[in-house]
Amino acid sequence: MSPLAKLLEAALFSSARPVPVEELAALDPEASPAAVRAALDELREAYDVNGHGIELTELGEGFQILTRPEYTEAIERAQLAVRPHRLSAASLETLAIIAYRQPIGRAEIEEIRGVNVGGVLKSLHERGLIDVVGRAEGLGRPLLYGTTPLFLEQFALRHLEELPRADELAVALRAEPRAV
Amino acid sequence: MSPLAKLLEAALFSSARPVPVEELAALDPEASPAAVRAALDELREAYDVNGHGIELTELGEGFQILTRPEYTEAIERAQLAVRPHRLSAASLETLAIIAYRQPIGRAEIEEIRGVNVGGVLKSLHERGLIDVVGRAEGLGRPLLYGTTPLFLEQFALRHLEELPRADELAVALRAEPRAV
Amino acid sequence: MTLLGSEPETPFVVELGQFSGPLDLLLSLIRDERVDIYDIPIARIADQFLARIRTMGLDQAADYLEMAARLLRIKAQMLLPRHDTDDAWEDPRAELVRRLLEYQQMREVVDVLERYAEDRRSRFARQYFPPSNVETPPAPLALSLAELLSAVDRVLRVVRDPAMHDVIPRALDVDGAIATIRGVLELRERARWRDVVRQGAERWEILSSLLALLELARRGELKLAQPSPFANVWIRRESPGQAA
Repeated sequence: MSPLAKLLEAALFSSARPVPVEELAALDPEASPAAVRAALDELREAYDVNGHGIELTELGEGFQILTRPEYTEAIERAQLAVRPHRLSAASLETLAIIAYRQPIGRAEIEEIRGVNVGGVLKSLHERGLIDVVGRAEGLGRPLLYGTTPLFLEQFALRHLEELPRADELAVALRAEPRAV
Repeated sequence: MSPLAKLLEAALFSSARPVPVEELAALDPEASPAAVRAALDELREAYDVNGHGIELTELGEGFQILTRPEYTEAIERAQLAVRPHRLSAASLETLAIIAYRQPIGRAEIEEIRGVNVGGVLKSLHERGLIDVVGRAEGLGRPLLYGTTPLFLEQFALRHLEELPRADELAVALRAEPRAV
Repeated sequence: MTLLGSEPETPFVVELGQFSGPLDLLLSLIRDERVDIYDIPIARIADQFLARIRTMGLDQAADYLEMAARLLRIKAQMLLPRHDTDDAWEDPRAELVRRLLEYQQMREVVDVLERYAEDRRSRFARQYFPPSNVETPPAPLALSLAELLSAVDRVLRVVRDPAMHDVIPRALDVDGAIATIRGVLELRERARWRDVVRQGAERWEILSSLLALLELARRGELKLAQPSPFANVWIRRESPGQAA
């Protein structure tokens, strides 16, 4: 490719938006708009003739290099497939507390974990791993949370009693956290 | 180019970060890791031999397409992209210590640098270059810091082992970090 | 004391930026004087260090003052009479030499890092990502029983059985607590009592933290708030601007 075509390729690649021809011409003070157009054609052809996964496209606002449409779907699916969503340590800890101590209210979880768990509860709920299972008696009648069938499914368990060390952990978690 | 090389090119084009080989392999269930490596070589060669403004680079635990350095100045002058700021000497010194001695606590970094590093740690943390990786035992359970994958990426390193080993440096360093 | 530099203070900021700390300044003196790092003429270097921080206005920076004090202490120790037969004599400069060497090595690493960073800075990654029209299914959830159980372990480590708790009388450590609180507030603007006192803290630790909080509040480094009786106490970092 010509030096100008290479420069245009690098510039289009690194620009956050499509670039109009006039701006591309500013890259090289010696290059006329016609020369820029010719170099763009050269770049387009290099992608088309040599067989590339990308192509040069003229969008409304200017030129950009885009991936060819036939690859888009494979890419997006693959990205999701290999990056399964992992729960954060905070989510796992909260989930563990709920699993072993349900039904349990938010204040109690926060008492054990020592941090605000509002956001974590919301995301666990959105993922369908926990649900509201009732309301406690007393002031404000706070919501009580428990695990869902999906939670069991995730661990291939038939019922909660199959959770390992259930007795031991339930007892330990039931012990009141130390008053500070 | 081969169909796999084209697919990889499109995938690398659609990612803002380096893509690990395993993720690239997931694009095509039929492709072995060896085939992916071969296709990556093919892509690298296509950029090198045909003369392109971009090149394939291995860094930060994966592969990434980047512009070639000779075009950087022109692109910046045309205001199509800007280089990130250089890190301050204080930041670099702190990063160097953390990179070699991680996990490391603040007190130990201050021991080596001879200055308070609170503000520097905060800004490195905000930039995503370091993270809290644990807490030391002992009084106050001080936070321990380590470098992140983004650190590797921004220093064009594939892994930490690419930094010179301690015994390769001109000045010898004590072998064992002091107990915190 | 004014925090925002009035005119005479401006050069101070500029000069301070030349050195990344007292060890940097010390190394530059050693280089300028062409002296052996293993045999530093401590009296001469200490005097020069003091002169430099005075002319540069560095005497306002605590880190430099601390090093100045250290140099003067070593200078005094070097003047103490000693016998040639005294095998146990330890060079008072040994610790300083060790730190200087360690610092020098770190600077070597900095040079390497700078080269790598410069290499990466001179290349751009792709910036333009058009919005996608492809409907993608939600990412599958990766969840293992092992992960859940190790989360349980982490929770249990925090919630210890009160029966295991032995109270051992200990002296208070307010300085340690102050360091912890500062550490937390460096990373977060707002913290709660639980963030600065570990779960299951012993009585002396709780008292130390309480005294440390009050002391830091008195110094204007943080603000304490309790919205209602028995509610959580909020600890909020005071920005230097507000503190002034």
